[in-house]
Order: sequence, then structure tokens, then C-alpha cells
Amino acid sequence: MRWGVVVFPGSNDDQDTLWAIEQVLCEPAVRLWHKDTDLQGVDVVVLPGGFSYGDYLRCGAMARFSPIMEKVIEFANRGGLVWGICNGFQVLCEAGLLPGALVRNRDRRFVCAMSYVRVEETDTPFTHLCRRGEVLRIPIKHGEGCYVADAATLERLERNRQVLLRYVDSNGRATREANPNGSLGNIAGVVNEGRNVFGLMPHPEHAVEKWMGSDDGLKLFQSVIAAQRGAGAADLTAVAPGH
Amino acid sequence: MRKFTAAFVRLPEEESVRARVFVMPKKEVLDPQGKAVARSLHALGFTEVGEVRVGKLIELELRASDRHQAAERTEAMCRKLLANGVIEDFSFEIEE
Amino acid sequence: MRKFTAAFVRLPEEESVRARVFVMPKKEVLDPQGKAVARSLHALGFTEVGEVRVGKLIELELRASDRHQAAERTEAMCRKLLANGVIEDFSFEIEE
Amino acid sequence: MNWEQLLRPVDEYHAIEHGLTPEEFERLCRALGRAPNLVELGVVSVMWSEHCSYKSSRVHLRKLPSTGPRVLQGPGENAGVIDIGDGLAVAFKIESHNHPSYVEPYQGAATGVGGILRDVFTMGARPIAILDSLRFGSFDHPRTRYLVEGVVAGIGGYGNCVGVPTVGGDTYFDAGYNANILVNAFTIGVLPANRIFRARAAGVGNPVMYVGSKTGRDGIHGASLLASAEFRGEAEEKRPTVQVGDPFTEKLLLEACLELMEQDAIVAIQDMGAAGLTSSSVEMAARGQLGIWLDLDRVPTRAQGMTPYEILLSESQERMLLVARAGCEDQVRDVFAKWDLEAVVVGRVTDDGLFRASYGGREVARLPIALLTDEAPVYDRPARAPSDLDARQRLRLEEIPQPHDWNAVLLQLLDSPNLASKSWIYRQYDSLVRGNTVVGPGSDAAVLRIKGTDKGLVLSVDCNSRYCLQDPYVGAVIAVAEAARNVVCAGGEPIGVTDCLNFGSPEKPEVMWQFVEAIHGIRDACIALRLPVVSGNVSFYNETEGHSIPPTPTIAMVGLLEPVRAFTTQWFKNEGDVIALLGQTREELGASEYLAVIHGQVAGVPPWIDLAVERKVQEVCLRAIREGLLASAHDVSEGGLAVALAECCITHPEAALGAVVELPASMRTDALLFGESQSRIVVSLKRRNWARLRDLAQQLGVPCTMLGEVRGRRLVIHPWIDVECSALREVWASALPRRMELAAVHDEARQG
Ligand SMILES: Nc1ncnc2c1ncn2[C@@H]1O[C@H](COP(=O)(O)OP(=O)(O)O)[C@@H](O)[C@H]1O
Ligand SMILES: [Mg+2]
Repeated sequence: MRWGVVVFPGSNDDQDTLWAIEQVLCEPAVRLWHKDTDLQGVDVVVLPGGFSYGDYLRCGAMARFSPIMEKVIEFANRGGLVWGICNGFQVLCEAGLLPGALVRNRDRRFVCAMSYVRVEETDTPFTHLCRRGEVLRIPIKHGEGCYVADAATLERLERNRQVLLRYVDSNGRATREANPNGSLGNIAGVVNEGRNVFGLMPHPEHAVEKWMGSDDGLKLFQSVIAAQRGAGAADLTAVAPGH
Repeated sequence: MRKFTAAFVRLPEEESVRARVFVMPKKEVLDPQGKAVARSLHALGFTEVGEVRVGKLIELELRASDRHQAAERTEAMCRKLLANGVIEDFSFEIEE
Repeated sequence: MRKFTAAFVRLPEEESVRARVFVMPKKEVLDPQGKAVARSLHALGFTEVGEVRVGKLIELELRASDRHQAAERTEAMCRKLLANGVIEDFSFEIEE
Repeated sequence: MNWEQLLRPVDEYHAIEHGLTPEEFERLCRALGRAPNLVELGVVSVMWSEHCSYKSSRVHLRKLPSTGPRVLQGPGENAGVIDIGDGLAVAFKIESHNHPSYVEPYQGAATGVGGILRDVFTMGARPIAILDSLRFGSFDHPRTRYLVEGVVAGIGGYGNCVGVPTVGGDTYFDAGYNANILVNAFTIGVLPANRIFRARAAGVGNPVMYVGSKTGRDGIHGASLLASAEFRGEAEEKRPTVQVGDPFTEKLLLEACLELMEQDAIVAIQDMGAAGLTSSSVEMAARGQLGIWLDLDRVPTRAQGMTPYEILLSESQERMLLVARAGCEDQVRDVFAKWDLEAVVVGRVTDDGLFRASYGGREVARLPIALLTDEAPVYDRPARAPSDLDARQRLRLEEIPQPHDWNAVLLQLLDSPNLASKSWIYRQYDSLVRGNTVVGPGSDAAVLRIKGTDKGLVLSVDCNSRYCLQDPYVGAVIAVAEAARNVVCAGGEPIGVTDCLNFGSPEKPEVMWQFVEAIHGIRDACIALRLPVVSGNVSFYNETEGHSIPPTPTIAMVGLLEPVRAFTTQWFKNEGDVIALLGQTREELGASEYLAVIHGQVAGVPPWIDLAVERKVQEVCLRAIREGLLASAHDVSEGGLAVALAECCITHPEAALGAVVELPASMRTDALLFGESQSRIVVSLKRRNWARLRDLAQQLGVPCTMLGEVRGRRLVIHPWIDVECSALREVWASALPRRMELAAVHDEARQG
């Protein structure tokens, strides 16, 4: 399978994501330049972290209008796997591919730290190699990672089991103290209704080798690879175990 | 929450007007900045202050044939880019 | 650059009024946000847009005995906290 | 103002307004054979300012060792370059942005980071890490919180957005910086050793091109007035136009420049830093011994009606000037266009040795390049030790009562902002981006891998200005030694130094004395440790209302670690490991944190340091790490042995481990526990490695004492200290956040 990593002006973690895919997982990947309009036949699109367009108006607000995003949106609507990490998550929300929005952290400061997230659902191509309730150690680094949505949307997210990751403490409890940014419901990552578009604030690409302090991020990458292998590119959502 | 000051007056052919766009976090959305400002104001002795909310003020210059058109275009800009309807409300004024 | 809408009307004993504070980067100071917004608007086809500047809009509730006092206090808040005099100008309105 | 008025000859009054002395003005007129016009005076005043000309420091900086087998580029370029083998090199430099950060902490610090990043990528190196060295006033001062908040946010705001990790730094709080904080930023980048870009113009007729942000009225005369003229407390009324950083444009500029450098289109490149277009063009021409002509009409401007004076002196950020190969203009334009940046031809390289600028069809400046650079004034200013030095250095230990409750003393020291955890600061920095951070902030030194190799870089920045105040020579020696020791503790071999010399007014003989002593200290330490100083920065006039800051010669040290997986961190790792001390403890309490915090005294001389001993201690530690003997290594610095042991216990990112230690009562207890004797390292290791370590130490004649072992959840130092690690950690971790969260009163300080 082929991965595509979008490079917006101001993308910073694009080459870290490529490193994880190409050097650690030894999978083929291509860069997708924001001005291009060809997805080069990739099987999964990653929107990486960083500060696209400086994030000057709102995070992700401008990136979503770049030419490549039109194709990414089409791709997602056809069931293609799209994965937004940090700034990529913000872009997906701005583009309407994921519900809700990410606003300034509760304490208004940027935070770079190791975080613990609990895997809430495993019937998705992004998490199916994890155990339900498993706690992953993955670093976060963001100033605007506080997930918000209106009450009806939140209720729907919970009902459809679209919350994939929640901030927890090392014992797996979703406490206020374990919430680094004030996200509603300690939400760290959500999937769309079709379960093919995933956004999360933590950076799995920075947790793929032991010396990084954790390689728990690998599980998410490997889930995607296994899902693709298992299903071919045809039906992405039916692969999940337990369905 | 939009507000037109659109007076339907024809401007002298493609004149430049100024728009002021106000973008505010929705009532139900957390506004950590507003809270922090309120706390700071209290600490500085401005104890008479109640709720505070912090939003964005965007001033634009734009060419338009009349005020009505300017308002229409400004509204389109707000919907498309300047405000995020999930978390923000907007309003604007076209300069008198 | 301040603007009083102070009408010297006594409010019913310590009533709550609303102030709107506008904070803008000073003219001579670079405004990377404004620059970026202008560029994006152009890219989205709003080519009629000229200069754009992005500032802050702060809405406050405060108790005051009259509009004049509210204006005075708001101005003090701007000077002390809400605007950074080194790089920003401010103005405000007290709600009618 | 009608700009043509700028072309009238000026008189001495204007010159003095521009910061020139009457003698300097006379010299200028003599050299030109006429009086300069106002545009020319502006150009000369910035080029002759302390900031650009180094006129008070030049004669002394020459004393620093700057050569060595690894040195590819010493001082004199935008950054120094050191060979790290296998065809790779590193470019690095440190720079100050002190005054701007005091005036507007967020933007001042942000643009400081922006400037040092440009210095490094100008050399053709991709920046891979930033360090920040910060000095604030005491928390009692009303403005301190506001400054800390703004500076830290500014550094993070810029570095995070550009996508270069901030992996370490150092931070001290001292009343001596109340009205003059220090913000020093360091950047290191990696480049091919055979492809160093220099700022040396070549090729008469080659086009000079301008790229990046438009020119506005930012910081005009910032360099000469802000950085070189003493603050008189009126800075805020004067409100110099503050420069605002645009990290997004910087990111584009960085990517575009690095991409262009892959092609053979540019001859020379320099960022427009202090004194903007003027200094970048003059310096490029000077290095190539050529001339330069600029057409100011073609310079992209942001504000309307800018005069040639303003265009030449603007300090707008995120701009670069380059000399392209003739005929490659389109190639240059194309690369920048890909990154949405505009590149414009604004002049040519000439052979007349002149700096010439035209505007509106007229020549507005015509000055010999040499006059602006090599022939700029140089001063050997008088230096004299302060008359109260002896009195300040006196310390009668017998008059210092010993405390009774040693647990309480330890806790109080860990609560001191200087010793406490700096996590409140570095949590706000992205220390991970680019995926090379093996050890981030929180240990003695940061470690970065270099992708595609087995190499690691080890970075540390240090300076104890209390030592420097009490004895600037010894203080500077210790700054170098400690920085090197930190690098060694992480497993790195120190290979190069950059320094940022922050001092008061050089016109005061006492300050000049501090400066010269510090230079001598750096020189001697670098010679002894065989380290070249390849770049640096001098920041004078750090004073307010006549008070100079404590002398602060900040040292940033770069080390090489191969293989990178051999890195070490400072915290204890395994229950049962032996704890040992390399080096010797003496009865030394002068200028210590203990004296300052517990007894409210700054007195005495800093600890003694013998550089031969220092070298041996470092060698033992490094060899032990290379042989894989050590589980942890931590240098003993402020707070002494007890604090170092506590740090070994509580700085583990996940789980604190305790220690049980016995110290022989060989001297005053306070000196034993909290004295800051130099050249000491606390290590922990498997018991089976002990004999080998002891032998290694013996071979080199380094004292090596077994202190105890890693055990339990308490720190026990028999017979004085016995505290839960969690209690130590709590105090240490909450000291800064507690002080920072103290309501938001800090904002009041905006009023100064
Ligand atoms: N301003 C800062 N920015 C980033 N990291 C910092 C800063 N100040 C301190 N640190 C980090 O905190 C840790 C402790 O710093 P310090 O007390 O100076 O250590 P040491 O005494 O061993 O030199 C180091 O890892 C250092 O890099
Ligand atoms: Mg230190």
C-alpha cells in the first residue's frame, strides 16, 4: 500500500511522519504538495502536524482551501482513509470532514509533554490492533487542542462510538488532571461516521521507536497497514474485528 | 447575529470601503481567554467586571460598487473563512 | 484613538452595562495575521480586498453608576491590561 | 518630510544625535573629505555602532582560541562551522535580544529566535535545535512575571511555528536583572562539510537580490539605539517601533533558501539582521573586498512614502539578501515563487569598493566600504577592578551559623527558582519536532541524533553570573567547564563553543574589567579543554539608570556522541545501583546558592577550579560512558552535592527512585552538603562495574568515592537528611508554576 503525506506551507511534522512510515515501518510513501491536485493513487492520506499557513487566523482554517484538499475531501467521501494528526486534525474539522473544532488550550499555553490516551473503540482501521481500554503513551504538542462540539454533536459522537481516544492518567482514568487542554469529555481523537476519517491531537509519529520514550504510536500505523492488507482498498470499514 | 449597515447607496463607481468584522466565540463555547482576562481585571482591582469574552476584530478594505454589494461580499468572506460556524458567531459593519 | 459614547446619563443605581473594546495592531507595526488573511481571501477569489488587519474584540460586562464612569473605567482597563501600548491601539464603545 | 532634504550635509549636532562622538564625526569627515548627508550619517552610525562594529570588544575577542582541526569556519561569518566527520558539519551561534525583549517580551524574544535561525540557515545548514538562555529579575519585582510569561511564550510561539525544536536552555532569577533581562538564543544546524555558504560577495556585475518580507518602519535605529545606548528608564515613552515576528514567513524563507542552496545559483547570502539592508550589503561587499550598489526604488516596502534613510536602516524581520550568479535570476525567482515568496533584484556587485545607493534617480549614499568596516573605530577602553572587590570577596564562614534542620534547608533550596524544575518553561516549547530529540530538556544536556548517521549532537548552555560578579575570571572559566561537563555527562565529547557576552556599559572601567577578565577566563578554559570558540555575540550596555547587570558570559557548548545510542541521562535508573562521586569536595561556600537563599548573602569568591583536574574528571566520565559502565551521570552545580543527589532521584520522567548515601563528616556540614566545589560528577552504576570505574579513575588520578546506593523512595544522606522523594519532587516541581500563577497581577507590570 502507498501512503501520502500532504505538505502544506507551514507543515512541520511531515518529514517525521514520513520517517515513521518509510524508515520505521518500511512502507512506501509520497509527499503530496498542497498546490497539487493529484493524490498519486495513494491508499491513505495523512495530514501532518505543524502550523499550516502559520495558523494565523484559526488553526487549519486556510489549509483546508488548498487545491489538494479538494481531492482529499473527495477521497474521504468515497471512503478513502484520511488521517489528521494535530494540525491535520484541525484541518479536518475546518473542512467539515470531522465534527467539532479545536480551540485554545484551557490554560492558554502551548503544551509539549508525554500524554496517556485510552483506546475507546477498536472497530476502525486506525485502532483495530489495539485492545479496548488499552492505554497508549504518545506525546502531545499543541496550543489549540481543546476539543469542543455542541451538546447534540457530543451526544451523537458517544452514541455512535466515534470517540477513539481519550486523555487518561497512567492508570487509565479519564480525570480532569489527566486532561492536558480542557477537551470536552477528555476527547483526544475522533473518527467520522463512516469510520474512515480519523483526527487526533497526540503525535503517534513521535512514538515509533523506543528511544523516543515510547513506540506505542506504531500500533496506530500498523492498524492502518493491516486493515489495508486485509481488505484491499475496496471496503475499508468492514475489516474491523468484532463486527 | 449579523448586522447590516447596508444603506443601499450607490458608491461612486468601485470605491474602496472599509468593513469591520466581529468574530466572537459562541456563548456555549469555552472562552479561556475571556476567563483569564476577567481574572486579571479582578486582580487589578476592576472588581466591577462581570463576564468577559474575547474575540477577533478584522478590518478590511475592499472595492465595491455599493454598500449593499460590500455587505454581501463581506458576509460571504465571513462564512467562508473569517469565522468558523461551529464555534464562532460573526457580525459586521460597513463603514458609514 | 479612543472614542467615548459617554452620554452622562445616570444609570439606575449601579446597573450593568456592556463595553466593547477594539484592539488593533498599530499602523506601523507588522501584522502577519492580517497579511495572511488578505492572501487567503485573494486565493479564495475575494480579489477586491485590499489591506486587512486583525485585532481583538473584547466584550465586557461591568457595573457602573453611569455611562461616564463606565467609560472611564474601561479606558483604564485598556491602558492597564487590555491593550499593549507598545504595539497596539485601542478604542471602545459603551453599549447604548 | 521631503526626502531630498536628507541629502544636505550634516553637522556635528546630527552626528551626536546619531550616537557618534565628536571625534568619530571628525574622523568620518576627514576620511570622506566632506561632511556626509543624513542618509550616509545613518549608515555610518549603524555600522560604527557597538552592535555592528564591536568597537569596544574587538581587541579582546581576538584573544579567544578559534582554530582547531575540526574548525571549518571560525568567527566572522553568520555562524561558526565545525566538522563532525563523514562529510557532515554543524553550524551554530548564539545571540542576544535583551533590550527588545524587555520592551515587548513576546515579540522581542520571538524575533530573537527568528534572527538566530536565519544566521544558521544562511550558512546552508538546516536548523535542528534551539536553546534559550534566560535571565530574569527576582520574583519580588512587579514586572518579572509579565516578562517571564511573554518571553517564554514568544520563544515558543516562534520556534514551534517554524518547526525547530527548543531542546534546552538555562534560566536564572536575580534582582540584578530586574530592569534588564537577558534573552539569548542559540541555534545549531547540519550541513554538508563541502557546501558552506558564506556572506562574501563575488563576481562584479552579479545581481543582488532581496527576498522575504517587505520593508517597513520597524526598529529603525533599533540596532544602534536599543542595543547600544543605555536605557534610562524612558525606553517605554520613546517606544521605538517594535519588530513583530512572522514565523510563518520565516519557515517559507528557510525552506526556500535551503532548496535554492541545492542548486548552483547563489554566490553569497546573508540575512538582514540588525541594521538591515545596510549591514547585510556592506558586510557582503567587505568580505569579498568589492563594492555594492543598491537601487532603493526597487526594495519592496510595506509602508507608504518610506525615505531612503528608512529603507536602508529598517530592521524588518524575515528578510534575506543574496548575490546570485548573473543569469540565474529566474532560477532564484522560481524557487522562491514555489514557496510564495518574491525575489527582487535590488542592486549589483561592483568593483569600486564603494557602498552606493540610489533613490528617485539620485545617488543618496556613496561611502567607502572599508571605512564602514575595517576602518571603523576600535577602542581599547580603560579597565579597572571595582574598588570594593576585596570587600565583596571576603567571607567569614565562622560568622555564618549552621542550620539545624537539614531537610528543611534542602527543601528550601529546591524551592529556589534557580534550582527548581524549569518544566513550566520548556513544556511550552515543542522539543520533539523533526524527530531527532533523544534527550530533551530536563537532563544535564540535550542529545539529538543526526538522521542517516550513527552520530549524536550534545548541547548545553551555562553561566553562573553570581560567580562572575564575585570573580569574572573564575566565573567564566567555570561557565566553560560546566558547559563541557554537562555535555560529558550526557556522553558527548565537547567539540566547539559559541559565547554570548552580556555586560553593562563598556565605557565604565569596572565593566570593561569584568569583560576583559571574562574573556581571559574563557580563553584559558578553552585552551585547557582544547575547545575552539567559533562564533559569538557581544551585548554591552545592559544597564538601567546606571546599574549594570551582573556580568553574564553565557557559554553554549556543542558535543559529539558516537554512537548516539551511548547517551546517558542524569537520573537514577535501577534499584541497587551503586552511587559514586567523581572529584573532590572542598569547604567552599562562596557565591553559592545556599548562602544566597538560606543566609541572604552574596559574598566570597566562587569555588576554586583547576582545569587540569577538570579535564581528567571529564575524561574518566566520558570513558566510563563509552565503556558502558554508567547508568547515570549528573554534574554537581548550584546547590551542591545534596541538591545533585536529589535531582538524580526526582528528575526521572516517570518514576522517582530513592537513594541511601553516607558522607564522611570531613568539614562543615553545610559546605559538605551544599557547597559548590567544581569538577564533580555523581554517577550510578551496576555494582559489578564499580571496580572498573575505580580503576579508571585511579589511572587518571581522579578521586572516586562510593557514596551509597539507589534504593527505596526516600533520599537519605546519613546522618543529616531523610525525606520522601515525593516531597522533594513536589516542592521542586511546583516552585515555578506556583510563582507564575500568582493571580494575574503580573499584567499590571506592563506599566513598568
Ligand atoms: N529556558 C529554558 N528553556 C529550555 N530548557 C530549559 C530552560 N531552562 C532550563 N532548561 C532545562 O532544564 C534543565 C535544568 O536546567 P539547569 O538547572 O540549568 O541544569 P544544569 O544545572 O544541569 O545545567 C536542563 O535540561 C535545561 O535544558
Ligand atoms: Mg546549568
